[in-house]
Amino acid sequence: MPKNKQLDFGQDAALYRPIYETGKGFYITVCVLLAVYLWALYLYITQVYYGLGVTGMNQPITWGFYIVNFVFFIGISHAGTLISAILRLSKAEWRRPITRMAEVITAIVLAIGGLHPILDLGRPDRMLNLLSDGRLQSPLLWDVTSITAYFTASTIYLYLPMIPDIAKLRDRGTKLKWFYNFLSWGWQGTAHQVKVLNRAINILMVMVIPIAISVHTVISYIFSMTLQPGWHSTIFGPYFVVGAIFSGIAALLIVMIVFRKVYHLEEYLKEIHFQYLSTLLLIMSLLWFYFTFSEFLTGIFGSQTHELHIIAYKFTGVYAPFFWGMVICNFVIPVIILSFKKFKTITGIMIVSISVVIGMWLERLNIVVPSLANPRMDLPLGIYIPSLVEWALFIGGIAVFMLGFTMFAKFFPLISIWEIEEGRKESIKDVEKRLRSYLPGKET
Amino acid sequence: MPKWAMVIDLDKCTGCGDCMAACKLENNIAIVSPEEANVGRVMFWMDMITTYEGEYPNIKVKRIPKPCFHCDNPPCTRVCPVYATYKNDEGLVGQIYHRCIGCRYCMVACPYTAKVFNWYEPKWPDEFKSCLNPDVSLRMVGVVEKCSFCAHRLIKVKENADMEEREIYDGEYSPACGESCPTNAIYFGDIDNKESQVYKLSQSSRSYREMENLGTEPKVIYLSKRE
Amino acid sequence: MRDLIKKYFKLLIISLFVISVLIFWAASGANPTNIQPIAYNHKLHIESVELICSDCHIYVESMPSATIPNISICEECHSDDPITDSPEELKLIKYIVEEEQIPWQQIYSVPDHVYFSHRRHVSIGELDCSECHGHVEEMTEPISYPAWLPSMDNCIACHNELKITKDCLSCHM
Amino acid sequence: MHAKTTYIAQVLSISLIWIFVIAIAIWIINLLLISIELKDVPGASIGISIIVIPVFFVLAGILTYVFIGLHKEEKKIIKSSQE
Amino acid sequence: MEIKRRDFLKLLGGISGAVAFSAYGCNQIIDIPERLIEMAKKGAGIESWKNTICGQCPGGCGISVRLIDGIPVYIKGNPIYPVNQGGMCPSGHSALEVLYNPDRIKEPMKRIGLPGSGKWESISWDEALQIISDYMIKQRENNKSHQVVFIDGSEQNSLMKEHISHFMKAYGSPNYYQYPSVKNSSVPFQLLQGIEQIPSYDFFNTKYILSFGSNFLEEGYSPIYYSKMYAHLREETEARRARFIQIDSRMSLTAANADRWMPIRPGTYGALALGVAYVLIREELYDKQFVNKYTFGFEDWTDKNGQTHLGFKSNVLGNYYPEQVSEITGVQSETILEIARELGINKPSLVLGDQGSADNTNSTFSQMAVYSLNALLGNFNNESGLSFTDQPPLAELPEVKVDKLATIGNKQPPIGLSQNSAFPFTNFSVDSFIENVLADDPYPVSALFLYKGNPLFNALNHHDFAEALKKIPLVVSFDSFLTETSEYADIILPDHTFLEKWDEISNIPSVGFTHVGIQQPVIEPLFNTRNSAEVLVDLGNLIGESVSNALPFENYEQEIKFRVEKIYRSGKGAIISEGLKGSWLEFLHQRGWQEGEYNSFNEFWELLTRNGGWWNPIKQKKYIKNLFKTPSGKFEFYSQLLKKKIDQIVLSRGEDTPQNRELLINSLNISARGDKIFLPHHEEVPVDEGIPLYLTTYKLLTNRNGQSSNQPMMQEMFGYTNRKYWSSWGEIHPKTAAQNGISDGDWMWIESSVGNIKVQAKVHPCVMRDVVAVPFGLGHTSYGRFAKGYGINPYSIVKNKYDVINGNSAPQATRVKISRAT
Repeated sequence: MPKNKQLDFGQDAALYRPIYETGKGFYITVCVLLAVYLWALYLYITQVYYGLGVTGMNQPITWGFYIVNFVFFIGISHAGTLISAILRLSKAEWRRPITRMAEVITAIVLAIGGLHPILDLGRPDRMLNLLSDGRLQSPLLWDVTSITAYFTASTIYLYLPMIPDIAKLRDRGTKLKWFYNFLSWGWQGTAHQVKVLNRAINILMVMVIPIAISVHTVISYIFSMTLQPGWHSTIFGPYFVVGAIFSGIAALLIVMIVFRKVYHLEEYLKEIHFQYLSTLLLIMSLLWFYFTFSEFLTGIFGSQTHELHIIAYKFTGVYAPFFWGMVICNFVIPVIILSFKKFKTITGIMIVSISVVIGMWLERLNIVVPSLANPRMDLPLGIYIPSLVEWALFIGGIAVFMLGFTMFAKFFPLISIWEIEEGRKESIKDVEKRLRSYLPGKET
Repeated sequence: MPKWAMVIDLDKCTGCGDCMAACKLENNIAIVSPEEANVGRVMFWMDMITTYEGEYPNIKVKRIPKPCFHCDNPPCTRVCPVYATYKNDEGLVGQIYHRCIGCRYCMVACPYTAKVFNWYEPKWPDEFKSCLNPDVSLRMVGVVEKCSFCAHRLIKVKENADMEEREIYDGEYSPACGESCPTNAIYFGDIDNKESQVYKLSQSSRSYREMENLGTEPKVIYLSKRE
Repeated sequence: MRDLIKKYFKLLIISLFVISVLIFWAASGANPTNIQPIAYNHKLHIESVELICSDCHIYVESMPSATIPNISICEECHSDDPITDSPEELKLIKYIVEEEQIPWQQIYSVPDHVYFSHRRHVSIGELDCSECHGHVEEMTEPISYPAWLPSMDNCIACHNELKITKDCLSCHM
Repeated sequence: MHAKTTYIAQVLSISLIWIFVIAIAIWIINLLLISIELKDVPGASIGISIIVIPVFFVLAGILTYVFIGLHKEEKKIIKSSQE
Repeated sequence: MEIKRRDFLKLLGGISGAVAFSAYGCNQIIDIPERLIEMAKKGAGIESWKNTICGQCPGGCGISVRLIDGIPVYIKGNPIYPVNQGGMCPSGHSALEVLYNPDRIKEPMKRIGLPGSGKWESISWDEALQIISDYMIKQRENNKSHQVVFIDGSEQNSLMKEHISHFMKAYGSPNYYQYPSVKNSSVPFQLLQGIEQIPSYDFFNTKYILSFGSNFLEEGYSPIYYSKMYAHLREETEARRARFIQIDSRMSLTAANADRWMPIRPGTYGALALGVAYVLIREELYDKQFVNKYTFGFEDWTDKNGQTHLGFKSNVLGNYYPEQVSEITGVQSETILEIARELGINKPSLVLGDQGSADNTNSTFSQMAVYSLNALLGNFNNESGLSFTDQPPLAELPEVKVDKLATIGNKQPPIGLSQNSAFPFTNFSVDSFIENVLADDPYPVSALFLYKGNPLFNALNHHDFAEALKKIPLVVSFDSFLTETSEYADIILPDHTFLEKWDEISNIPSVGFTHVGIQQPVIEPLFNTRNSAEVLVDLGNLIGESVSNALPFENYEQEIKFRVEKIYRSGKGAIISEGLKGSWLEFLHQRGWQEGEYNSFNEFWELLTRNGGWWNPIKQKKYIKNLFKTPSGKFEFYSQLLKKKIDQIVLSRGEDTPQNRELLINSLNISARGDKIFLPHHEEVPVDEGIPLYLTTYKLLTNRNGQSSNQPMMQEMFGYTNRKYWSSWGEIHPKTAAQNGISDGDWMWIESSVGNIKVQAKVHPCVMRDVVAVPFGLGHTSYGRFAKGYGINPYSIVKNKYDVINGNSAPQATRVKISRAT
């Protein structure tokens, strides 16, 4: 692309610019991420070739990083669709610049997370057995179906609100016209089209929320349907959902802060967005703590030997650093930083978000490994030291996410342009009208 | 339908480990490399658990042979996504290696840690290949395996009985571990048959099952005076 | 660049097609070639000599494996002197003289992890050999491909039909 | 001509969604049949299929609805512009 | 050119796919292992079983080998063989790994490098035998036939023993030894009862068993036999359940199965036994009738010369009151009182002593002390469990006609005999043997034959032994594997494994009935190996008629037939009528042991080889008064045999003066003086002062004597109780560990005055406080790929100490200190 030629982007130039102008930074990022991805791919191929022996798993710790990351990534995916659907549904006007990013995170992370059980398979070549001889009795198949449904729904939910923006790109006509033409489905912006689209989005909004909640509930069922101490608990469904939304918001905040900086979106992502979202984060943090507290309280009061073993293992045993690290990351840091206005800056929020993401990953680790490391029989404690392959695939997963996000930002606007425009044109009137309807007295 | 069950008399059992060896040899269980074995990837279908009770010097040590318990209400079969582990009509919990996709969910679900996994392709020196048991298939990398109560022996016993047009008599079908136990501490038979030794022993006041509170209803019954 | 792709695209399509045809040709039993060392004539032995299956496949009623006859079974009738003027018999005589086993190719086989018992099917189940092996008594050529594929689907189909156990552990070990 | 190619491609992609959804439905029904045959807790399977299959159909339906809705309007516009 | 489908497929899919494809007709390109194809080619998969005797340890269990189309695939216990009755130990179970072991010696080999360098060259049998026989002929002609030494490490009571001794006798050498040897171990029993036989213990009637370190479930002569015995203690019926107390310094397998485990300081078993005797005598719980009638030296007595001698009673009452014993042993005096009373009240009872109490410098006296408790309790009558088995009615091999050259050789003193009169009751101790070889005293050793076993690995002083081996001009090893010892051989003549050869194994020590087992080949020899027995015959033929005439049999099988024909003619045994009780008898009835009906020797032989052996559960009636072969004809608390021997030695050295006597006693390292020497007493174990911990070693059932180290299965199972695989460990008490800053799983140094080893610590609640226990069996520096370099051999830091009387090694007599390795 010729550099000297300045394109006219009009009013929302900051939103168009990243699509049409490609800097050195982009190529470097893509190359680095691609390299990481290829490295991870290579190590995965060695795993397929030699067997799962290349990982650090053993008996009794038969599930390790892959399942941890599976739960973690799926959790992050709740950022999106769920938040954007709730915000849309509640007609929160400040949602407009946020929803797109949230939805993108969902779609990409879900794809990555959904592949993790395959990484975990000892015989990936026999994957098709799932299709031909699956058993719907197994929670693993519930996962397969619910994740597929969620993935389908969230992709549609990402795509449909993007149609007007794609049409805008198509109409500019400078880049990949056929591509945008294909995707824009003949959008002309007529009243009928808007009506059709809005209606579809409204239905999807309502559908996506239960699907999303079901996904993480079902993932928690993988654990709670077994008899393992520390897993066999009814609280796990909501606990996982809360954790998922919690980590999802944190991930969304990180992405927002990063791309605000990189793409200079300060105009669009204002302090107020971060304030609102971080308040939500604080609430989720407290909620998370409440759930964790209940979980362990019932465990301790139940006084079942094996349950207590595992709690002791987490509180004071080998996993104490991870456990207390999790509490600090998920509860102490968010509460301290977000409770004080002084700390509640963009930097502060960034720190909190990162700590929450790490904390939630630790939480998954704390759920999966200690229960397995303490077998019920009088066997020695299991020791789990993840191998290079497992780390590589974890880092590779993150790299793929970043790559996916970067590539998305290259082709589509990260902030919904038409929704911003719509906001400018109609919302003020709308909101005023709506407000009046809430207020006591007769509407005028 | 018979319901096969095992009774292990812990008072008689010395913990000599012969059941472990018999099992490994009968079922072609792979020997993993020393490094692997010491990080917890060793494969014993019949494992030995050591427990200590009491304070020095009045310590009681008990070694408990632990095969797969072939639960009547198995937690492992419920979670298998592909029907690779299942409970059959005779109460045997089978593991079909060629169906297994290696998700290890059943290992996670088993409260008794009875299953093992082929982390690498099992290998034998060529010379040892000739002493593999031809009745039992070799497992491949990435599948879960476990004690089968030597179900391959059952096939043969049934066939013999059918050839002679009779029922299987008590004690005719016994897994390798029970057959060669030096103290005859392992009994095997049909627990639904009130005449069988296993049934009689299971009614003993000494009998107990591991973790009965879980509701898994194991079909391996231990006899112990100490419990 | 574009031309090159266009040019080679056609080539690629054609070669893919050719390869798949070759694979089909190789994999299908449509063109059976004789893979047995001696062109054994089942029909002749069954009709003229009045042998029955278990005369040569001696363990068919008593063992899991029916076994392919080894040279000592042939020797019971054949000796150094040819009985017929068939050139195939001369081949057999050569094996007899050199005291070598005939390298028969096994046609029917089940994989390692499957237990199949002739005794169970023939003696207990009282199945006729032809159920699986086809009409051997009409075969003049040696068998080079199975009349009935011993695949799991085929096994299950028959077990379903006859209401025999479908318990995995009764075959898989 | 160009528009037509695009249109065909779009129709194809929509039908792919339907193929996908129908395939999932068939798969789930297949699993259901297996579980009934093996008496392997068919209840769970029935429960799941009752929920999942409609969800997928609704999703595909929404997509198709939008597609048709948008294209009808586009044709109208093209027609009106031609007139 | 016609492209065949299979050729094409080979190109397409690689060899394996193609093989499967072509061999299986159509669409089965799934993973068919080559094994199956091989099997299909092999044949019908016809199963057969062959009975033989296990050769993995001296236990002599009967085994059934499962053969598929003639190929052994599995070993199980022979259910009708009376010793093990179908039971097996892990090592025997996996013995096919010995047969098929990739590291077997496949043909005769000649060393071309320095001793121990591991450089070998294959030679033919003829060549090898020629070299050896030439050398032997030369030696014989030069009247040096006695310089040829034969060490048999098989530990087995087999025909091979007779065979070799016949060969050696005919050749003209007195130097045939078994090492380790039952003969040495039976010295304490010989001193007390006059017969050189290990008693067998029958648990059927007993109500109370007190075991002084006897690890009979793991280290006994026949662990599986005793496992069966043990099972009878724990039968369902309440009356059967005898109480069983194990005294041991660590929780051995036997201790783990005892009703009570009593930790004791190593090397003080004798003191404890005498402490128990004290209580029995003081509280008059002993069998007075028996003691009065059938024992000698209980009370003080006067000899012919009118000299008064100390009796057992006064010795015990004077020196072993419980508080004192408690101080020596670390066992509380209340506990001593308790067990002594239990022992005295619950009759019939049994007192066992072996391993723990036998592996020390004072073992003879300890064993005497332990065994004398049996006499105090009167356990020698017929109802109790102590008995001595009869010899089986096997034919003796024909008398050797010794020629002139051989007579000269045979007259020479044995080289295994100590030159300084140590170990007076044996003619062989590995210690004195090494010493003599190194000193060329009384004559140099010019050739050493080693049959099986691995004495170098088992001996405490490896280095000296290796030096001795290097010094001997011709070392010939008859073995199936390249052991540490055979690394020093000049020529290795590969033997069959026990699954490929004939042998006859009779009367396993301590098994309670007469029996003969037939070891027979279950498969044709896999390699170019030969049965050592027949190799000896071949050697004899090459050496000359006088030697070859000593073994006038067509082959070894004929020799066995010759032996057992006498059994046939004796008409005894094989049919059970009495001597067995309850379920055992029923068990054997069920399995048709008594079906042995035969009309001719051929039928007898056929049945014998089919069933695996012969036995005679009926003992000859013995009367107690005829039982003891001591000078007094009684059980001797005061061992006149020992006294006589010592008098003899003193006289042979010169005049019988107190000084000379003192010198001798001193040189024997006996600290007791006067009459106490000849009475069971506690000898202090000489230890290094200032070193805090005792090192004890023990053997596991999975790998007795380190022999099973080349079986990968046994390597994996080596530490199954501690979940340590293919490696050694050191068991220490949690408090000892804490004192030394060691936690479970840490590496630690164990250091003695000889050297140090590094092992992983296993903090174990059931070890004596000041004991480090390291298993013996690993730490091979040779012996094949599965053995070499795994674990550690604790004997490498054990001091070179021997029992003063019987010459057995004392691996428990070393003190060590431990420290954390970083």
